[in-house]
Amino acid sequence: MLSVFWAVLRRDLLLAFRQRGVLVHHLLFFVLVVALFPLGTGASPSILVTVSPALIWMSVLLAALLSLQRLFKPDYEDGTLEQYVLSPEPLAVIALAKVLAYWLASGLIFVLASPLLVLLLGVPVGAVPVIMASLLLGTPTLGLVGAIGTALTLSLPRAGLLLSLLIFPLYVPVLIFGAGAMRAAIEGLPAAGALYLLAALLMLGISTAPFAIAAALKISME
Amino acid sequence: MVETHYASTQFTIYLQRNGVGVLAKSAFMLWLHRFGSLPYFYRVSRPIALALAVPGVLLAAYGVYGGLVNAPVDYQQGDAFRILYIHVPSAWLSLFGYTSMAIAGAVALVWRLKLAEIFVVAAAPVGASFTFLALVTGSIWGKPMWGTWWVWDARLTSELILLFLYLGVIALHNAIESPRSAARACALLSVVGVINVPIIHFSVEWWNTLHQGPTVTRFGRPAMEMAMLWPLLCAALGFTLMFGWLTLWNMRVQLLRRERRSRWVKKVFSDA
Amino acid sequence: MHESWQQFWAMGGYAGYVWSSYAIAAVVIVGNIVAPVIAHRQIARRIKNEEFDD
Amino acid sequence: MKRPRLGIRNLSCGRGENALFQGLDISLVGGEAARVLGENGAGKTTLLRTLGGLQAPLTGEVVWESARDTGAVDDPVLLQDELCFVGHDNALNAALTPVENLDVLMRLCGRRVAPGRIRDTLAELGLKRLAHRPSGRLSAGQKRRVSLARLWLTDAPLWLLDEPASALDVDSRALLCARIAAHVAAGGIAVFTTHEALTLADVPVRSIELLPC
Repeated sequence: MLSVFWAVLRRDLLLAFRQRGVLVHHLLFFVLVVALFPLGTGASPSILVTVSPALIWMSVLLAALLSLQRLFKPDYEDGTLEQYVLSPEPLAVIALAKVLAYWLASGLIFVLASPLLVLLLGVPVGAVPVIMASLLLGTPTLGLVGAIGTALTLSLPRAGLLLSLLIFPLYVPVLIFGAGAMRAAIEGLPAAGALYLLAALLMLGISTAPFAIAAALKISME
Repeated sequence: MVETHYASTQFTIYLQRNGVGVLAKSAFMLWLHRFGSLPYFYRVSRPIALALAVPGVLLAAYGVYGGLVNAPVDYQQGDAFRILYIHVPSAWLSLFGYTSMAIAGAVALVWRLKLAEIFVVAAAPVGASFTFLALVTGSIWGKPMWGTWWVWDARLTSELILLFLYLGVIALHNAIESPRSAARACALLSVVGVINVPIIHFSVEWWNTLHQGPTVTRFGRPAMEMAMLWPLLCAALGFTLMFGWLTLWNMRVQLLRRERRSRWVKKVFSDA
Repeated sequence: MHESWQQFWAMGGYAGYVWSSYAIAAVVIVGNIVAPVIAHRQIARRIKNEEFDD
Repeated sequence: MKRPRLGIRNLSCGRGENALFQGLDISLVGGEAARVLGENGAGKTTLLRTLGGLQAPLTGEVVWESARDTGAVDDPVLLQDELCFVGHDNALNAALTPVENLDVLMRLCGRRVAPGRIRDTLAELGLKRLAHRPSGRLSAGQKRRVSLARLWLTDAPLWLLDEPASALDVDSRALLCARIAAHVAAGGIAVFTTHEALTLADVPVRSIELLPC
């Protein structure tokens, strides 16, 4: 079971490395959304700091939506997904490996890029660790929940808008606690509560989402 | 590792594997199996729908009449509280409908029961329209009470997200071409959604206490008078029965759509 | 408890809110009743006309 | 040694609600191959997918009796552990090399194969110089050969092959026939669909005819 997990994880990381141009696009998307925002609101520092939690988390959500569409699509198109389903190992384990690889290749980059962006928005340096922690705990949950949606819409040629309708309502708790932690940190309030709740969501996601993803993949394969 | 592929596609296999030790469970399965017979369902669903419709409409009408006419004026809200006689039953139905969809969805996924799949698909538009009704009446009630059409109050926000969950199920069903995959996908989505409903509600409440300074409702919640409460309960029960009635009719349509090429459907319509 | 019909329709000054709510509710419920009946008739007709026989 | 058996009982399959074929009954034992016959759209691919467990049948059941399993005979359980499924699509990622692709595919079936052996097999199939090129740059026939290389690497007794000979040249087709024949002669089962003529020397080839309903 573990060997299949590692094999799929290694394969997807290798693929991400070979196609690293795509990762740069995701990062650029994230940076661009954040960078264009002040042009719309005006550069008043107080406004930017106030809206920065919403801004950062909404751009993470949008970036996740765009990148998740390709999570299973190539495997579905070239027949590899059939082999996943036919594997004697549980499909949920394979799904978890794929989501982990996806997160390491895209979510983690957002976490690492976030300090630069929030400092651009004028957020105090002291808040940066909490912001990174909230993204670190929140983005994997986005990947797990989003993978269910993308697995359900796998057989559709253009699923982008539908996917957003399916998964954005499910993203509400992560958005609330993630942006809540960030706001608390900016205002100098304790953010531990929100971070604990994010961690709890992540645990719930890891323990249940892979089974839902596996069931969704099987439905899409039929 | 061994995986059972065709788990319980056939009732006989289920019995063979589990033997008589689970007779009670089997009796339940037998009932499910009989009720799961599609021609049987199509035949009996019509009188059942009628049996739900008559008391449902009567109860709802009695409740609404009681609320509009008999209930005394609320000393704080004036006559505006009479909106609640449709708002509260609608809000109750929005939750009841989604939960019932999720239960049917779980049954559909585990036992591959076609009727349960159809229920999920059939209940979604009914539930969505009552959720919409709850939101609209809530905001109409809110205008005179709060002075604004919309507040980001925890309950209203949760209700809005619940509407999105419903719309997601409907959109997914419309998007997938194969009726079988579409119904199964909706079943899974409703199960995933129902796990999230309490989490969403909790998170929205958490957010609300954080950002909403003064409480939004100007009024406390004094114990309701019986003359006010009684019609409300009747209306809620009546709406629930009506939900069953409307969903049954939707199920009949979906069933015909899916089975239109089968022999039994042709037989039903050639005899008639 | 309304003293007269006029008072009943006036709803203590909230007439617009109360009656618009009930009107919308009626529209939604009637729509839910009518839609499946029409859809059922339509599909029954198509089955009778053997439009699904390949 | 006990021989494996693939039992198909009263099977009807379809896409969506519509049955493509129904009432299929056949039992294959180790040492037999079977060719699925039927017109376009008769459900050949659907049958193979159902046998493999990728989709549920509308009615009926598929029973797999393993050679190493002494358990219940009538359990409709297919051991995916003992299956090699070469589908319509090649299951090759365009950005990975044939060696990397095959390595992952074999691990997915729970078999670890040394890279050296994968390279040797590819050389045997005339793909030596392409072993480390991205699969996306291979021709259709070369991709098919890479995908079929699994048949040389696996020890699974049950093979389900969907149009294995599509896009293959004459020489590769002969290699494929020889490999399937050897597998069946050694006590395995192979079920395949094909448009090209595939002659398996010295082994019984049964026909599964799918009649449209």
